[in-house]
Amino acid sequence: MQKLKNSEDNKSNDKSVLVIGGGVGGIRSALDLAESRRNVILIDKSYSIGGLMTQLDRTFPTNNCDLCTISPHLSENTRQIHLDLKPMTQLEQLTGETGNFKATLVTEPRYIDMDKCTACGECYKHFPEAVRFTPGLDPRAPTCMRYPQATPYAFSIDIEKITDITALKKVCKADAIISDDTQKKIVIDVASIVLSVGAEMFDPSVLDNFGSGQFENVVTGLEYERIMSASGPFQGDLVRVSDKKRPQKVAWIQCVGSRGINKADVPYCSGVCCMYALKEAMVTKERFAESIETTIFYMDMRTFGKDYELYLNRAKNDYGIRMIRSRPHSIIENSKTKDLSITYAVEEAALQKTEEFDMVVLSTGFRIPETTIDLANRLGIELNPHNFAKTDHFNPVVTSKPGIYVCGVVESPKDIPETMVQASAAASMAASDLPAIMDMPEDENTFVPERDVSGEEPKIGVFICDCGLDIGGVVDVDKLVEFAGTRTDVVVSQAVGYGCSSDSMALIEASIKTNNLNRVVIGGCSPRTHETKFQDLMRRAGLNKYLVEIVNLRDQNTWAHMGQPKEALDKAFKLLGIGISGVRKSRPLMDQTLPMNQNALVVGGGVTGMTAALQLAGQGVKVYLVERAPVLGGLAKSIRKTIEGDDVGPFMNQLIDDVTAHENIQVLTRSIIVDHSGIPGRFKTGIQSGPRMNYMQLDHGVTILATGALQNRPDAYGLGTHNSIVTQFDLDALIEDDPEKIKAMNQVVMIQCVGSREPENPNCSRICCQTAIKNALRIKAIDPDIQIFILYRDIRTYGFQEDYYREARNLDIKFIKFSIDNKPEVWVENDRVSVFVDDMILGRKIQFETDCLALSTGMVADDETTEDLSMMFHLPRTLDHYFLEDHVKLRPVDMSVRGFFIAGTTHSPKTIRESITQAYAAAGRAQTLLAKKEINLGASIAKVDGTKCAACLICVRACPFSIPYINEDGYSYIDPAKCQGCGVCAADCPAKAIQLLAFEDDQIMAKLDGLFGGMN
Amino acid sequence: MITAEQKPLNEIIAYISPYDRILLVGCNECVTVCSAGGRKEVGLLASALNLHFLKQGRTIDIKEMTLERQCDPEYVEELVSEIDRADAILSMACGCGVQTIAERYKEKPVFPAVNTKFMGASESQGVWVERCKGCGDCMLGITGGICPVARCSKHLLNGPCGGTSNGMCEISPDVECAWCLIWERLKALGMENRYEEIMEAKDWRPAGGGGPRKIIREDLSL
Amino acid sequence: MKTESKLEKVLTSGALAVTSEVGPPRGAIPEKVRQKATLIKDHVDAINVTDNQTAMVRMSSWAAGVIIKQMGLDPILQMVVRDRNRLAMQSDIIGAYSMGINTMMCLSGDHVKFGDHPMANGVFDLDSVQLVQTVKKMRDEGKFQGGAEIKTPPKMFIGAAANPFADPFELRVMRLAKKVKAGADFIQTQCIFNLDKFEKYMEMVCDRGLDQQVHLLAGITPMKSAGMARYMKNKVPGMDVPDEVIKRMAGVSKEEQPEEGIKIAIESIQRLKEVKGVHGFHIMAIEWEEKVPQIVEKAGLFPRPVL
Amino acid sequence: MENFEPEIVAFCCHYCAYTAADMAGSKRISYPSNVKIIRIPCTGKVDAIHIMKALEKGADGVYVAGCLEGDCHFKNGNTRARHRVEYVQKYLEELGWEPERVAMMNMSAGMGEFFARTALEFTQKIKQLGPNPIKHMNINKNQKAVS
Amino acid sequence: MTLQTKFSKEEFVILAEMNTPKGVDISDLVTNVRHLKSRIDAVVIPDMDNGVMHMSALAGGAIIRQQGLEPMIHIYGRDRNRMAIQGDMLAAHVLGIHNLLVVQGENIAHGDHQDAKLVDDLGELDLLGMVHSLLKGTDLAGFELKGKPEFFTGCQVQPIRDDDHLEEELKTAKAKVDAGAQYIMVPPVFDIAYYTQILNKFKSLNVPVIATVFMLKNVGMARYISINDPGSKLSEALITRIRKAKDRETECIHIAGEMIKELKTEVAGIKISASGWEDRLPAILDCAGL
Repeated sequence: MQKLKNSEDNKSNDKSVLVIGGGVGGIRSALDLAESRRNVILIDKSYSIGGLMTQLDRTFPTNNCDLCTISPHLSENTRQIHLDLKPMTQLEQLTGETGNFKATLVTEPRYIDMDKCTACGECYKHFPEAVRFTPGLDPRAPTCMRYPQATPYAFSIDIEKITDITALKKVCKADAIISDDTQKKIVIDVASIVLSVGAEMFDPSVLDNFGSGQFENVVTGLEYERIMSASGPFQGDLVRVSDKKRPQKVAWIQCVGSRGINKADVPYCSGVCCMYALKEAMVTKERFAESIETTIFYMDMRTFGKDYELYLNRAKNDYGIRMIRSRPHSIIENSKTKDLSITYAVEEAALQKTEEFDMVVLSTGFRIPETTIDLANRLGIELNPHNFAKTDHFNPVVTSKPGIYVCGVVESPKDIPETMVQASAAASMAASDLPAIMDMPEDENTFVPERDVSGEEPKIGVFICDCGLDIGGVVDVDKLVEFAGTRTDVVVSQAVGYGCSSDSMALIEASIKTNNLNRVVIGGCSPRTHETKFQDLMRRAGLNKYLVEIVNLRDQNTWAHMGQPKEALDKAFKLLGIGISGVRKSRPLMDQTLPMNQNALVVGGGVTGMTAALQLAGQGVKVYLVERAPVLGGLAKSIRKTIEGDDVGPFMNQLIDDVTAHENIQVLTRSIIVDHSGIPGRFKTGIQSGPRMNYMQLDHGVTILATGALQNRPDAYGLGTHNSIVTQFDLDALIEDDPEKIKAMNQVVMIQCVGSREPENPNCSRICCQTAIKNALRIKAIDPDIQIFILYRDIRTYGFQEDYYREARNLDIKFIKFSIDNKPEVWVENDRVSVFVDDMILGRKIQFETDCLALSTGMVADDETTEDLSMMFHLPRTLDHYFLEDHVKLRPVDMSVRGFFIAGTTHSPKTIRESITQAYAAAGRAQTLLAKKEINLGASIAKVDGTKCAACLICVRACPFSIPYINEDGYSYIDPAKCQGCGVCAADCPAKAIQLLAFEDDQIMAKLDGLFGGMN
Repeated sequence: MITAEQKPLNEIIAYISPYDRILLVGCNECVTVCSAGGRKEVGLLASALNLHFLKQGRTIDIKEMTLERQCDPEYVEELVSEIDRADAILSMACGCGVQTIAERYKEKPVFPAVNTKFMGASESQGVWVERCKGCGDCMLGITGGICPVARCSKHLLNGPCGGTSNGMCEISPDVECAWCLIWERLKALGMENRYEEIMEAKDWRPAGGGGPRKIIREDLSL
Repeated sequence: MKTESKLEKVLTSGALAVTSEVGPPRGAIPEKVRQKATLIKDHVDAINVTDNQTAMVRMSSWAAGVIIKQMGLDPILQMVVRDRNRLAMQSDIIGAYSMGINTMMCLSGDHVKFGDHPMANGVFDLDSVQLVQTVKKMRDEGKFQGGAEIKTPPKMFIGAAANPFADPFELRVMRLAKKVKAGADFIQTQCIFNLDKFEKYMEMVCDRGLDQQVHLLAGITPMKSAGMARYMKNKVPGMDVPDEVIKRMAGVSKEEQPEEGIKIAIESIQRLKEVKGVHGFHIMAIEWEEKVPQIVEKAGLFPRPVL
Repeated sequence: MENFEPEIVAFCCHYCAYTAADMAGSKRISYPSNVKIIRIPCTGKVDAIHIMKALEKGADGVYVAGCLEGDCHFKNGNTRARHRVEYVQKYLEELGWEPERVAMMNMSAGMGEFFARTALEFTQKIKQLGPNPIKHMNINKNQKAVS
Repeated sequence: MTLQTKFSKEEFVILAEMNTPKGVDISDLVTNVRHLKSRIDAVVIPDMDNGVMHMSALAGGAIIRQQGLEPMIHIYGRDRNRMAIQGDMLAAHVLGIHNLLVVQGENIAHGDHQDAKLVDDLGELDLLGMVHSLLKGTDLAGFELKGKPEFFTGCQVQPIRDDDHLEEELKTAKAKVDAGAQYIMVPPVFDIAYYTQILNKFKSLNVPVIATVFMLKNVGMARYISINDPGSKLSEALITRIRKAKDRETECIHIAGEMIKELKTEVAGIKISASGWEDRLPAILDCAGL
């Protein structure tokens, strides 16, 4: 069983980074640090890590649990050397200062030896009340058993509840019970700290109007997730708590406990509830019944993230989810039926309406618990008025105390992608308190030597995951096991639960050893995500990692055919047949490696690109910063102030100075990228620069894309026809440069969503609401008598921006809602600008004669540039021409081509602060690659059999990379270090003298045989 | 190299239909290089024949083999172990290979699976062009390295006919006029005057006009 | 005088010679030959008899030539190297000469691809230059190409073709020189439409003194329509029809186009008469033989000298 | 033939089509289970022989799915694959088989819906064409092997 | 045949610009030259182009000569004084480099040695005068040379900003011709009609005019030029054409090829500047039908 190192044998005196909190953010930070070969200690007060996300059922946009996709990117080797996980551990005291902290950690007794426990469940069976590991029963428990939530995969004993310790010891076959386990206290040296403790979800039972905790069928969003989850209380069946019947009418009430002024309310917006409500409503219809009526009561629909608006449109148009803009006051339960009635105001008709629902979900937001406030005190960091960590205005992961960084919800309410970005950013910042990455020594290999299996008859072991219900819920895993067992050469066939969980992995490893297996088939999810993990397993078991075949039973079978279990089962048989037959022909192979180029190319010299460049340069990385404009600065140069009131100019000037002066950064302005080649870790990019377009080629190992976006200037509302009609960008400058002109105004009108959330540009520009409010507040500061009207569709002041929204309303700035079907009209007559809008509440058209019409136009992607670059770099883009990251939730900074990272507004619209965060994150992610001294090219390369080769030159001509040549012996030679492994030559070779390793013809034929029963 | 091209499948099928066990023999020389009869094409043809006969409800046994060179008896000898198990031999080699096999295994019918085309060179990937007619009396030395016998549609030896336009032959705008090429080359070499010498009527005996040709190297013969 | 050829006589006299041609029929119809020959008999000095023109099978040229000879006219035997090897060609030459044919043209011939037997094997045992050489050797040395002696050698007046317009242009004069060197007594050129280019060609011919060594008959073809002009330009290999000519043809109504074509032919002859080195005209009125007299007359080449 | 469920082999490149298939799964987009994917690094690796052998072994239809034209991870593997598929189609035509039994498709990694749609369309097409003409032979052969 | 004779015979001359390496690895340069050997008439070697330090043009020229092609090297006064330049010129002659192009040294503010000291001892006209003097057998100080060098020397026109600037450049060019420039190299323009107009003006100076064909590589580069060099008349249509193309690189090669085709009848020669993409020059020439 793979074990994480205990601190006792953590011999290194090297400074570590302490990550507090093992939720997704903490895990991401820890993994980033470990992957860039920094020592990291991850502590969590719970007995296993995973945090809040593990309680969610499915997440946007693919509506599946993706947490498991985090793990495979870290090889076991790295994990063992650099990552030290301490569950049930808390920070007691912190002394010292950045670079030289001394942290006192206290680990509570587990009463279980984690090295021995196999999580067999015997203890739980006999002493259920005493075991803190309770999968699948408590609806509130984090019970998703997928890695790494169930890390470490071991039980924990609540000693106070145990009466007969000897009896307990007896039932434990593994002899893992430590009855005299005690609290342990250690003091460690850490250079820096990442605080990632998240927050709690608000408990609405303190409110008396919604009946939470009182009415059985009123649940919180998180409880609803648990109900729908396969590992939840009803095994993934959506039923009412009261009568276990499928609800037919479900309502969501948004902003419960948030954006309020009442006693138990918090004023800020939690930022995530709109999306999760939409997701829950959609999943309800998708998984349970199309006919279930779903209604969301909301104040503003805040789908401000990347492609979130499309999600909203999908919910409305494709799923028919009803949205009602209203804040219901209370819920009344019918005591007999347990149905729930909601009374709400109908906006258009200005009347009250009552409607009955089977279930009501309260969308609650985040709260900082007392324990976090305590922890902050112990750490010595300041909190903001809402008790979230107070952070730097231009760098949200930096706290008031040097050396302590934050990420995730403890910084401010946010969703998973933003948490992931901050986690990588915090890791990157924390690493800068350690010695530079370029000076780090090589890691040693901890794998056991490989067993030579040549000459052995195939002995195949088949292991099949049920992946919770994802596989086992659709097909009968036992039947698969039975089927596989009948195939030739299969000596072991068994089901392994979650195959990627550490106990299953240990079980497989043990089986390989005891049964002397030499080939392994894993039936589970996609090899794209899990092949590395199982290859590591093979290496630990002493087998070559190419002797394993992953059969994609989940992504390409049970997920796709969940409605047709019979067909899925038949297909599963066939797929296993393919895999077993294929693995029989597999051979041990050696990976090829090349030295890594440790330079970085940063494309775009705006605030994002400069920040990323500086961060990498600080780590000793040579950075080429390429900018097409004559000067650095980008879009941020045209912004004067942030909503927090900070001056952007001086900040930018400082940044530009730092970048220009840095010895590791070569700034290339007036430069255009013209060509690109190479492989991750060894890229070659051609640029032309200067007035005469001088050509040069840059060698680099990683690329950060920070090309930004453009100010949107759509042809709308008379923009460009009258000098009183301006964009918010223009207004921002005007306020700063000519306050007298502002003073002369009487009335200012702003229109939101101009050129955004429209069919031609369907997404939300994210920044416009806060920009409008920022400018409005500044105008009010110049002259409080100026009347300001903001015409909007939804106000999306997420997080603490809500404070400014409230302030604006307090200052009598008027907000008037309009709908997309009934947009305001703008007239210019006699040099006067008039705006007409239908006031929904008043139910009539109103007119403003305005001195300044400010259009919130937001930004649009730089289509021409992203298109050019996407073609050269072979990177995907979104429909609205932003770059598309590898995984919208879990890998928001990585691109689909390894070695490419993305940050700033070329990813999606965002504020300067958010761009900076992502810049740090990109720099951090880039370091995970740059930390390697060599790149692994894999073993899939073309190999020539000289005796068969006719030296026909067909491969020489066919190779897209011009690698093969005819050697002195008169046959084709393919340099393994250069071969990219496409296999074109192998397919074209008329003498069949070339084979692509790992995809040899006999293997492909064997797979076909396996499919068609030629060999069983 | 000798170039070849696979025969239409119908023709091949007609040849081998009467037999149940076929020995399908490729050659690792010229026909491999021109992708007509190497290991890969042998595999493809075998597969195609299987598809055909299986569709008809027949299973035939096709044994695939590829020899280093089918035009050398020693290599052809390698078939000896398989020959008894075959009713007929299908050869993917050039005519020389087919005949070498036919000569060695007189008791078995041998059929060609390719049409032997010409002596050619590869112009680019997948394109082969005729370059030599094997006339036995090479005149490339005086035609700037471009052969009018092989490359002029009329084998003209004294210059282009009147049908040349834009440097292309009258038979097709895709065929270069050999004489235009020769002329350009001679000019480039400063050998324009070569052109004016009349090339006398060619002696076609070395080209095969005198019956099947043979080369005998006394010093090498045993 | 090398031969008894009437054409040789006309040319030696210094008069501008006029020849035209008759394509033998695709069938055993001797009347057809006679008919065609009759149309032009008074207006030309000799009549080319084509040899499986455009690679289509026709009555053999020497047979048709004999028919014409029997009419008391002077045929020019065309012989292409495409269809016969050196044996057949030499035997046909002796045969033709024995039937009174004393003038011949040595040609390459259109490729079989264009004809009605594209599957035929083009022989090309000799090329046209070598055929000229062979005929000359037969006549002057009394030897067959292989070296054997000929009893009573055929005294042929030897002609060859030249296309001043095919590529490469610079090679055209050299090729002519080669044919002259091989023994050509007269040359008939491809149809001339691009007079400027032809004049340039003739300048080069004269520069090399070839006009002193060979009689060159300029090829003239009257066009029936603009469509034909375009066809010749685009489809017939080695043909140079300038756009102005097409424009001029297309500039008149369809009915007037044949007349315009004849006008152009006449004007061409009139212009080329003045060109140094042009010793006559070869009028190729393809399937339009009836217009030859009109052209000859209007071009001032009538009456033909009587020798 | 109404209940004919064709067996279809799809050679999918790792970078695009295979990922698209995963994407279809993760979005729970259903497509016919008849399609069985064999993963290859690039469609340029797919040899005409692989396609022929798949048919020979009993596939009712075979398709090769690679990246969008111009987007091949290995420059032009997908265009080469297209030529090979066309070559096999010609071969099949000569044999009197329906060339539509084999096909080339192009998609990007994100086109999960498209993957599902093409899988469905191809399956429907093969259903129209009916079983692989030699399939009954295989069954016979197997039966023979058993007896 | 030398470049000069080709011009005098009015043959269309094709020049390709190739930079020397920044370093001593000349393999790319040599490979590119070999591929082009039979297809171009001379290779133009810029010297520290864009103010970026490279191997000197003199050495580059010598390498080209070794490869059997004719070199043409840039000379300018930014980095060397009259002693150094004259010395280099004599060396050039001896190394077989007989074609010179007098250029204005690029502003080093855009280069990679921005703190270098500017020499600027001789301007363009002075350089032409210097060459003239060397040809006559005397150096700039009036001393007699032992053996006279032979050069075919031309001058360069700066990128044209607008019509006024055109007139100014025309005047300058005339002065250069008067000072001994034997040909004129005109900067790239992407609008053929407009280019023809410019070329005609320069043709009136009665020396061979060489047009420059600058290879675009993608939309970004085209956009950059259209914004920063309005005088190049790079049209929106051209940018759209590249954007719409299925294969942008091939399209760019076609564009360059077409430019050459159209310029062929207008000028005595062209210089192709592929800046780093010299390996694509054969394809460009194919497209130009050369």
